[in-house]
Amino acid sequence: MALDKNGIAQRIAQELKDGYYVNLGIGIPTLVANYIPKDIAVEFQSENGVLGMGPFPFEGEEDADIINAGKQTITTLKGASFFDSATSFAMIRGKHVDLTILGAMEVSQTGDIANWKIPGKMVKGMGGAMDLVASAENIIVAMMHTNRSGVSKLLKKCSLPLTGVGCVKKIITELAVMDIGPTGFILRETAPGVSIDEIIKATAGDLHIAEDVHVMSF
Amino acid sequence: MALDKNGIAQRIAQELKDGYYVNLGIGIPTLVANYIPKDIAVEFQSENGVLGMGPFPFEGEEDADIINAGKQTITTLKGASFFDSATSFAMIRGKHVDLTILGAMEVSQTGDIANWKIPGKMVKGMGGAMDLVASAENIIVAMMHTNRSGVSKLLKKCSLPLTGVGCVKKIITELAVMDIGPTGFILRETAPGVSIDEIIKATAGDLHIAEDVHVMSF
Amino acid sequence: MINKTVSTVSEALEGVQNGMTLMLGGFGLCGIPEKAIAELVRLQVTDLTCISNNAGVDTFGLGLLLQQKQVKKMIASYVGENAEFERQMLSGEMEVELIPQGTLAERARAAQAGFPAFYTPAGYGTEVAEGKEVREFNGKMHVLEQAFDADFAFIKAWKGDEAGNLIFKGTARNFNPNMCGAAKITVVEVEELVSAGSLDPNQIHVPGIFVQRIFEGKDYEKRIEQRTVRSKT
Amino acid sequence: MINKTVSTVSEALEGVQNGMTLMLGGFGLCGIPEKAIAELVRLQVTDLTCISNNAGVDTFGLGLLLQQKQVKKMIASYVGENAEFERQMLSGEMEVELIPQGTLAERARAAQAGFPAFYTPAGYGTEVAEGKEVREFNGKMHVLEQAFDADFAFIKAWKGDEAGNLIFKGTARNFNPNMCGAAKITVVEVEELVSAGSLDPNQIHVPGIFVQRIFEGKDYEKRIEQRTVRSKT
Repeated sequence: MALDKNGIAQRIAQELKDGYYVNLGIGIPTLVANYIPKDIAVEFQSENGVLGMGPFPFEGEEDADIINAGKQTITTLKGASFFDSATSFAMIRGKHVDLTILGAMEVSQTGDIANWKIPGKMVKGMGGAMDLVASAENIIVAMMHTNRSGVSKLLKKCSLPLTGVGCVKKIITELAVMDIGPTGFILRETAPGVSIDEIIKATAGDLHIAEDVHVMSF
Repeated sequence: MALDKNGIAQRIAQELKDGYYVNLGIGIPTLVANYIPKDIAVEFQSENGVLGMGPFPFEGEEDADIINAGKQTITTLKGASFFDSATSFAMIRGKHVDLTILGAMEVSQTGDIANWKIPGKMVKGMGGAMDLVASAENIIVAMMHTNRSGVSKLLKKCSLPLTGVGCVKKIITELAVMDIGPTGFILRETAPGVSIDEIIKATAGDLHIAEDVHVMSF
Repeated sequence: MINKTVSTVSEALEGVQNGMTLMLGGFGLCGIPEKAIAELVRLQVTDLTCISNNAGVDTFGLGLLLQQKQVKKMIASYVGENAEFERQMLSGEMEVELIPQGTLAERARAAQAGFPAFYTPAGYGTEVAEGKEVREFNGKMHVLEQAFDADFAFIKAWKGDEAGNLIFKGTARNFNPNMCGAAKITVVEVEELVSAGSLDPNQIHVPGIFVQRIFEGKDYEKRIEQRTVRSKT
Repeated sequence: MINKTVSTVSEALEGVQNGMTLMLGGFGLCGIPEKAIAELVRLQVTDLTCISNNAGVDTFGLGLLLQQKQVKKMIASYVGENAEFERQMLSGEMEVELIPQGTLAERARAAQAGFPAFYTPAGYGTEVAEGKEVREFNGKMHVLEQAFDADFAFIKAWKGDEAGNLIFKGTARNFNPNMCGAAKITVVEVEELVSAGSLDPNQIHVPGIFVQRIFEGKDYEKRIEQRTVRSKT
């Protein structure tokens, strides 16, 4: 059975390593914070200017001056710091942030990503996404394998305006874990109860099956 | 009679305007701080990272962590701030510092300045001088008109390696106040008791006499 | 000490004219110059180009200027929270230039620090790089971006002193420090204006040299865009 | 919280090898990493390229490395206080690259912030611009300067916490914050190491993300180069 959003987040959390500074995008990526392995230390950076983000505040303790990049009220943990936007993107562009997890509308098999604009529709803007994808060494896309109409979001080539070129390293969807290989997507893991055929059908780009493909473990 | 170093500093101090942020170089420029007109507010910036410099500390109150760009122990005044070197040069390069006063080995009649290197001799380095002269809108050179051998330091063209090109606006020496004009130095003021002829003789570059040339007043 | 205080918001905004380019600090509704925006609405200046990370919401922040159709062009990184914005953009009434958030911050900082241009990897291979010089450094492609050139910067700080020294609070800092000194005139509003000498010189976020005018605002609304909380039980 | 503390200076300098490029904070003898320099002397590593605004004096600061002939190349803006330096430079034993002070600061900041290159007016028309691209922006000539590429950055802060967050004191700040995160490994020594949570998150000069290792040094000498005082009478 395909994973739900929390399942995707839970699988992504396995990618966190001790000592990682992590930037979480809006949507599924935000949920990753709920599944940090107990035995590792990670810190969350939000590009609006905070490192060491904690959980949401208790009711009545919210502070309009302390928010994340999703404009949500947050708290900070011990060792946190606040800083200006230029410093925040110095962390990102300077590769001090170890892992970026973000959503996407489309990913191509060469690692291109499109997640900011649908021509003819309202454009919300790229926010920090273009800086994040152009800079991070380690980018994981968290998204549904297909859109609501069942059309694959894993393509040979993106059809939407790009956010970044050749930057995605790994994609984790409700169906699968895939890497970007030299000639297409590489299927590494399948969601419990999801067949390889199902994943092939849902993937419009070239998909290679890794020799050691296996079922995700939680 | 030619001015002494304090006299030069005193005349330069007349160039200060209310609200000016000023960077003072080492040597004669440092003395300018002693002659600030009483009715104006100026703040001194030192490029090692302090704005709002005050006088030297009282004996026993010196702090190794609070120095100026000449590595001298200093104090700070009310409203002072400390900052990093990149921010310090943002103030300079971004033209937030209103006036730079510095010494020179040579100045050319097109406003070139040489003050950091004598080939074949020990080179101390340019420090912040190249940033200062390349950035400041308003640069006054404070120096002796001739070197110890009596050779003019006001030239058609600098012979020493340059610190900056076409940047000097005004030169104040023990003999005269001069501007840089389109075709040479322009003599504006003479030191008390110094003849125009004396200044002409001490100036190797082209020197025009301003119509309203007059004696410096103190 | 050079005193930067002005007593009223109208004094602080003296010289703002139709057609000017304004930078405004803030991220979402956090750390926005509420008083300056209210005064811009009152002044009814039009044809403004606004540089700001976001465009507020319909009833607060820059949205108030949009309601009055005072904005000719918006330069921002994310504008998703504003229906009137969407209408004006889709109808072509307002021009919109969307740029990466880090590029926005650095174009402000470049203006502040006197750098005309810099190379950044952000936006390479996308619409953002169209018409711009691209160049390889260390095997990676970069885009040449230019410093902003604005008439006024409107900044909101937490505390400030008479000399214009500023301290920000929490994430209300955001673009505010980078925009100080990035325009011809920088106007700062603070929640608390203190006398020179009351702030620790070691703990100033923005030295007063980057500020031309400072005033204290009263009764900040500081609206929260997404109130997210945990229950205590 | 990601803990960056190491217990000894030798642990902090693990991995330093002959031929490496090092950045060192400090202006004159103010804010220099005394403990790291002492350990570099003890380690007897050679053929070092040192990036630092100054080169110390004969008996303190980087001068100690020069005495041991450990430095192959010095990149600095001002080196006038050091006789051994002069001897090695004039004899050709040591290579010296002098660069403008603001360019030095910004090449560090560019490395920290992931900018490969930037245009600055400093040095145009001088030896400093020789062999470099020059370009006109807004009617003024600029020089293209590149980010530094160093193996280690040695930083001295006043206070730091376990997470690597730093606070500097007075003008001992100088290049230190700009060099944090500008090398592959940033090593910080502090006068006082405190537990995470004891520093105000609003008052951190350098967030811990830019720091790999932090340790507390004892008995700082903090030598004064030019003791200038007024008499109280």
